[in-house]
Amino acid sequence: MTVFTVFFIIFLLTLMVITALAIVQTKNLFAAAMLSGIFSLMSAMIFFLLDAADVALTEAAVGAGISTVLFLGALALTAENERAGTAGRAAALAVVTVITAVLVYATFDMPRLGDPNAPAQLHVAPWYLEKTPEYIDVPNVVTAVLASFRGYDTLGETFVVFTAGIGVLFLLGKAPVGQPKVSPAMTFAGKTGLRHYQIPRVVGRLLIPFILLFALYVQFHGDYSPGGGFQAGVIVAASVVLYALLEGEEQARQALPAWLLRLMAATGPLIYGFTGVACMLLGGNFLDYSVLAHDPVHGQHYGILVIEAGVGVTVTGVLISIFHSFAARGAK
Amino acid sequence: MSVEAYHLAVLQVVVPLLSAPFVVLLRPRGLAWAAASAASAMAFAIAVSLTAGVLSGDEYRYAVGGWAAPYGIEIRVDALTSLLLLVVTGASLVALLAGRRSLDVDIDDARQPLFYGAWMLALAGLAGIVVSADAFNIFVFMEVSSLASYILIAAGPNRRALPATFKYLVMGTIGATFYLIGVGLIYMMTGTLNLADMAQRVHEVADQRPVLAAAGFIIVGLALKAAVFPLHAWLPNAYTYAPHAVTVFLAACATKVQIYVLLRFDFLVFQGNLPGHEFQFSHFLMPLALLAILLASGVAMMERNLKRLLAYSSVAQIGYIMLGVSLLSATGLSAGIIHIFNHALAKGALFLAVACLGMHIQGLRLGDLAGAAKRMPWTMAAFVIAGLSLIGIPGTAGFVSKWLLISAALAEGSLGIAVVAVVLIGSLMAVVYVWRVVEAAYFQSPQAGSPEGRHEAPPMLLVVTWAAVLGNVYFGLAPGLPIKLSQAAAASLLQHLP
Amino acid sequence: MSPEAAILAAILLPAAGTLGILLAGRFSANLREAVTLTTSVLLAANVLSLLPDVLAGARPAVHIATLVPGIDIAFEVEPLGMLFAIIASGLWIVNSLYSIGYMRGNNEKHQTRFYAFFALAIVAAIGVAFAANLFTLYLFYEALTLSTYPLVTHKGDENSVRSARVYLGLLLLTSIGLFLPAVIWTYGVAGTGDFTDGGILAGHIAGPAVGLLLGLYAFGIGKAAIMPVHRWLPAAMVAPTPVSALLHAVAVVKAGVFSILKVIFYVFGVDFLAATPSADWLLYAAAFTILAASLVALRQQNLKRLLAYSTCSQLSYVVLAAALFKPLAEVGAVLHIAAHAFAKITLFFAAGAIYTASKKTEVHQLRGIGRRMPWTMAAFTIGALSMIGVPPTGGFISKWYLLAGAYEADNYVAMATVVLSTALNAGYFLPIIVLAWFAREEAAPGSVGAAAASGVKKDHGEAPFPAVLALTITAALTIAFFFFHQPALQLASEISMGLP
Amino acid sequence: MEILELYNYWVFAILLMIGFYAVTAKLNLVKKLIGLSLFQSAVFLLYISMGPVEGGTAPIFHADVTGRVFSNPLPSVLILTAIVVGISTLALGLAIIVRIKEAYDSVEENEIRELDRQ
Amino acid sequence: MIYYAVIVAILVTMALALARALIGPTVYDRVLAVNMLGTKTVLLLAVAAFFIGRPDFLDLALTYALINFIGVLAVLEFFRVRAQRSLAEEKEGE
Amino acid sequence: MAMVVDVASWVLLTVGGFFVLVGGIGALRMPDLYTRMHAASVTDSLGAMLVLGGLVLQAGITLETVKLAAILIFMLFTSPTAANALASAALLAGINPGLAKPWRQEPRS
Repeated sequence: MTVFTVFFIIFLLTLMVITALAIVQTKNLFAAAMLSGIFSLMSAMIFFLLDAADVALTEAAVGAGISTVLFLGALALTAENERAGTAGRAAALAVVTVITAVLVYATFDMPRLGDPNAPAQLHVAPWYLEKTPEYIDVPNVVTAVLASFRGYDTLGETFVVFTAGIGVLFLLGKAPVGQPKVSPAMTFAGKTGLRHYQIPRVVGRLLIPFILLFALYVQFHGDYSPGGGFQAGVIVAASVVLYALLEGEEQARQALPAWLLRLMAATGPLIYGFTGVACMLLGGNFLDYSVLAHDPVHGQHYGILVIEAGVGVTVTGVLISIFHSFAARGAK
Repeated sequence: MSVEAYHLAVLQVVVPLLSAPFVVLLRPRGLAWAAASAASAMAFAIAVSLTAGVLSGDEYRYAVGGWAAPYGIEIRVDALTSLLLLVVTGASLVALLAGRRSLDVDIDDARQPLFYGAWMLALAGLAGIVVSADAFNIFVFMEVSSLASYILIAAGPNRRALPATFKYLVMGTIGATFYLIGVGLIYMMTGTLNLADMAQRVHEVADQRPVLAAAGFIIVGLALKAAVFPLHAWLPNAYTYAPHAVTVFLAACATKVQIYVLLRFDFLVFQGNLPGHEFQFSHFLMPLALLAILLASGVAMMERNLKRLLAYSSVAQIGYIMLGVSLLSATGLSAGIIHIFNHALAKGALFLAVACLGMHIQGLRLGDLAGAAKRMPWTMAAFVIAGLSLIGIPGTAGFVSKWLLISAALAEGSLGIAVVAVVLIGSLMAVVYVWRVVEAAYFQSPQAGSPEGRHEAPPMLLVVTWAAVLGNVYFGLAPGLPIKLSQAAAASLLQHLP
Repeated sequence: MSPEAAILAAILLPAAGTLGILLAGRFSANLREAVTLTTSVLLAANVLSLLPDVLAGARPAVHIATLVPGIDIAFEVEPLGMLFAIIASGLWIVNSLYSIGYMRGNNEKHQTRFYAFFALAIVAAIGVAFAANLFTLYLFYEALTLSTYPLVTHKGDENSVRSARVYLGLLLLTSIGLFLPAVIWTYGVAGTGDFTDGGILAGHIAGPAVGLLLGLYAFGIGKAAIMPVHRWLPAAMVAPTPVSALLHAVAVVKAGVFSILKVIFYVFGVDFLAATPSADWLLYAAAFTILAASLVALRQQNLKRLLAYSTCSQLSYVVLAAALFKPLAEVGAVLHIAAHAFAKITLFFAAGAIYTASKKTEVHQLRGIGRRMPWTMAAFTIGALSMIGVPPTGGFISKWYLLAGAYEADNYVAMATVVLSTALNAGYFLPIIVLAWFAREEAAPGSVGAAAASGVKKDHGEAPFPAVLALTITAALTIAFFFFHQPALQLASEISMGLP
Repeated sequence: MEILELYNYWVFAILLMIGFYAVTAKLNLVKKLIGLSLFQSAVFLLYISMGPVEGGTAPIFHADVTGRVFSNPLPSVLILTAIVVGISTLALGLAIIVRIKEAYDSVEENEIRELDRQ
Repeated sequence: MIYYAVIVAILVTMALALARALIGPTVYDRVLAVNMLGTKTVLLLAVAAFFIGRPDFLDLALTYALINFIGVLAVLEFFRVRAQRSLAEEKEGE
Repeated sequence: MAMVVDVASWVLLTVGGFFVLVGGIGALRMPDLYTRMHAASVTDSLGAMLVLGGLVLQAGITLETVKLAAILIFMLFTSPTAANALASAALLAGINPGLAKPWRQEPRS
């Protein structure tokens, strides 16, 4: 956290603010989607510099990969340009100024960036850094806290993803009423896909296996380096999106049929949940992995491994089924 | 005496949570509903046994993952928690049992497993919020329940359900993010996320400004989620266009859980530590509550659509709860808390009656209800009794909370008189908007086209509606349980005040 | 049958009666009528069985449930409650008899619903009579309002719905708006709401607050029809006559006045009120109501509305007597409840009989009706005389004690009011009697067309036999009360003796 | 120099308000959702800027970083969950917008309100 | 110390690319800008990993390289569809 | 010896940085889409090779070098493909390169 890094961050923060203003100003929704991709790219960079590698990886994967694809999927089915302008501008600005005043008023007493004896650094954080090698013995403390110390949060997070999955399936499951307003020609990843783009198909076919391999690496290497179930899931989903783009949505459907995706989306959270229940059956509290094996530390390793797998399966299943719902919506 | 490793506390959340993926995988017709009802019944049984435990004096504390309090996430069940759990699981069970036929109409078979899965997630989310004693964990489960509620509401038959859900999604997310900012600011100043731990460490903080800002953000965020008066814009449309069974479930408990979080946060963490915060809290919330009662009831009186009328009445009733809470006295707080229970009963029964009406009458405008009493006598009788409970006629649950609220207000001296006046005007307005419906149903002659003869709602729906109505009367005459729980809760929340 | 069991029976019997009527109604009208009559007779017997104990000074009580420590549902029979219960249950028998005749005579629809809600209203009335504390009183007071609402809207036409809206709106407005805060204020201040001799508020509350609390009670109990909250009474006249007869002459309005007496005797305490100057306004409000209502009654053409306003003024007699805070006046008040009940129910029966027989409702149509309906008009005359307070009728007794009480309190305003209102009573009753007996039926052709147009039957005989029978019984009771008012007097003196 | 330390929080405030303005003032539903995701990513910035410690490094133990001061892992954990919540809400919101487009053939709030009023 | 120059260079390039993204008359300019920013981020991540002394964080750069490629292709597919649709509408127009 | 490696990597990095910068300026100043793409993508590959080469020198023979190599290979594959796909999409969309126009109509002075 040298002085140069501080300048580095301030420069990037300024770029972010400019991008944010541009996003709100631009009328073309596609441009807004692309700019929000850039926005999350820069925030990933900043998180990386603020010593939050896991978050940077997640933000990069989600920001550039999934949210861009989601926005494009939605824009393909709805209008691309913003027709209406703004309404109630004065009221919104008034509220905005009030809240900003409150926030700035509060910032003056906040601890400085990187101040070692800020309260946040003193109470719970050092305990985690100190006790992780002893109890869980996993190099990546963030994964340890995420999976074991606050495993209950991550269980909730997995179910949030699961809810989003069944939500999109529920909303876009029903065939559109009457004549679909979306003309079939507007398919997002139509039957043809980028078929007649020869070069991207060749490169794509070459790369997809590596991407999947890398995803598995991120999944099971989460204990040692930034990574984990969620990031791996996103990368797998991104590779399937690439496959669908290149080979066309139908082939992607045959590769991973809808029922399999629904099964994955459902079994992921069950894997996570039943690991917790298994801990209860073996005498520990819910999600207390130390009872899973004779030696508590091994138990923690098994526990973390299994629940990360659960998260990975859930995220993969959910994201791909979401993508298929959006893509199929256009094709019908 | 707190029983550490008593698994019931965490099972309360885990059972509905893990039942959701199962329900989603159940293909055959009707099985999804059956599994959901079974899981909901189990959750209700757990809630009842937890309440029994709490009544016999012990308070459950459960460290999830085996890690002690400030480091791991802790689950805590005390009097206030068990009251809320009863309301949440009870409402879900009743709505599910009653709603089978009406939901079959709204949702096609292929998507029913998804719908019931979302229902179980909403139940699990709400239960998760209520039992959790960790600030960030509350946020996670708040999101689980909110996302699931968006799905449930978007399942409404009418196309207007979609914009209503979108508005709810946007405002709900802003509320949750405000709450997240508040928790972030507190974490920045105290270094912990556990509520009890936070309560001890807040007054050690040298500079109070961020903590005050955090209090502001949390109160506004939760007020937005709980549809407290000025921030209630999403509630009327969301409840009106959601399927009937969903309205029964959400109207009874969704906003109440957010009020619960507001109470737990403000009374435990902020009021003890920030000097004079309790006055800020009551001076900020009481006028809003009074306005809520007057304006929302006023709008309800003018409203033509039956469900929107009851939705606005919910906003007014939330005003009563906040009024009771902002009186800052033991009786006031217990009045507010018990009204959470009583309003869930009254409003649940009313919306169940609306569900019965919905089965045979197209459109729920007052004009369509003309002569409904001749065709559906039992349903309208249930509606009248539930309406009386909403008004607060003695012998019904609503009266008990009105009684406690007025006696708490009277103890406040001169200010109390104004509060009592508003409460009574509110009840009289309730008389008007309930009686408008009764007169339409009983005395106006049905339009020409409507079919003759008597055909009641499906038996299961009617039986559950009448069970809810009799529950209203029972807790009106023998409110021992809720009163005991609410007084214990009020005592525990007010430990810090002199 | 122990007194406690008797009290419970008194409450449960009419409730069982309601269910019985509903079931019987499915089979046949006669069975339903039989069930009504038997229930009313059993209830009256049950209530009377309690009389000896109460006269002996015992106060049987039974405790039902405790909502919150300090607030519970409990019953206790004390002399005032006893008297009111006897009147209500006794006259229920006569009224059932009468309504059989009336309903059959006018072949009204939904009779089962009518009798069922009637019995329910009696349950509420008995509940009010035997209430042991303010909360139970309030509980049954509201139940009475709600159970009589369907009776008022019995016809279901637009006119009855609109007036029922006034009826319910005003009663709920006053009960929720004023009575409930008063009750809660009392519980808050005195810590309990139980009715105890000598009152519970003494020492807990002083100065203007007493007047304010008394005001909340006086105007909160809308059923006592003190101006300006009396408007629901004329509006309720749209109901069928048996309803107006029992409810608005006996049960509903009497419950209102009865509650006010209970509040004055057992919550404030008579001597506590006598001592505080801020409570004197009640007397003037009552006096004003008496005079104003009588003046309005003078100009009424519709017979039932005339009787309604007369009830308004008569009720305020009781309130006036109570507001004198003197033992003798208390006795007068209690007796007046009984006397007015018998007289007014007779008058309403007569009005109903006239309507059944001849569909006549306006005073000017009653020319020479005496010859056609001798029994009805005789009873009407007796009732009217009792209202005025002429010696052979019960009315005289209560007015006598009233005047004695006023004299004892040497309150000239009260005495003047009583005398003046007696004159006014005479003013609006005597012309009817003269018109009915001495005027000749108009032979002029003009009126025939008008009369025929309004469905008025020219050559009609007496009303149906059960109605006439009920009429004569109540008329006899009015006269009998003059001679055998001993038990009532003892009950009344028991109440006032109870007060120091 | 000390002012620059607080720059993170001010950018948080500015981004928060840009997002809030977009959500409240813009009529296009997709633009509202973009504003909402901006609003949420501002909060991520608030949490993460609590994390780093002067001279500390990422809390992942590695051979050549033993013995150094480590930054706080907790904000990272919380924000990992918050990102997931953000993307889930976004996905659900977009699905609702697609359904609204099919039901109303418009994604502008004022037009939808107009269509509902008839 | 040796990374200052390259980091500043990449940052300035990113600023320029952002300017192009904002100005970008046609949509394809924006796509180009995004692609540029993507590749520059990969480089910046790699250099920053070495700069803050944690070379084991290169996975981040690798992930980003993959995701960026997919993002750009998704955008291009979106435009191919849009172009096809405008062609189809013109045919219907005649 | 370490000094030489550092100096060499610094040189590589700075030259790489220079080329990246040139690409950036080119993207901004070029008149037409295709020329901008040319500027950006060409310098992109060269800049990446130089910068990553500099980093390889810094990392020496460790796992990082393998990762750097993987990144380099991957970038060499994807960015030209992306540029190609972008160009063909733009052509399909009807943006034709401004061949006809001379570079700049300078008034003959």
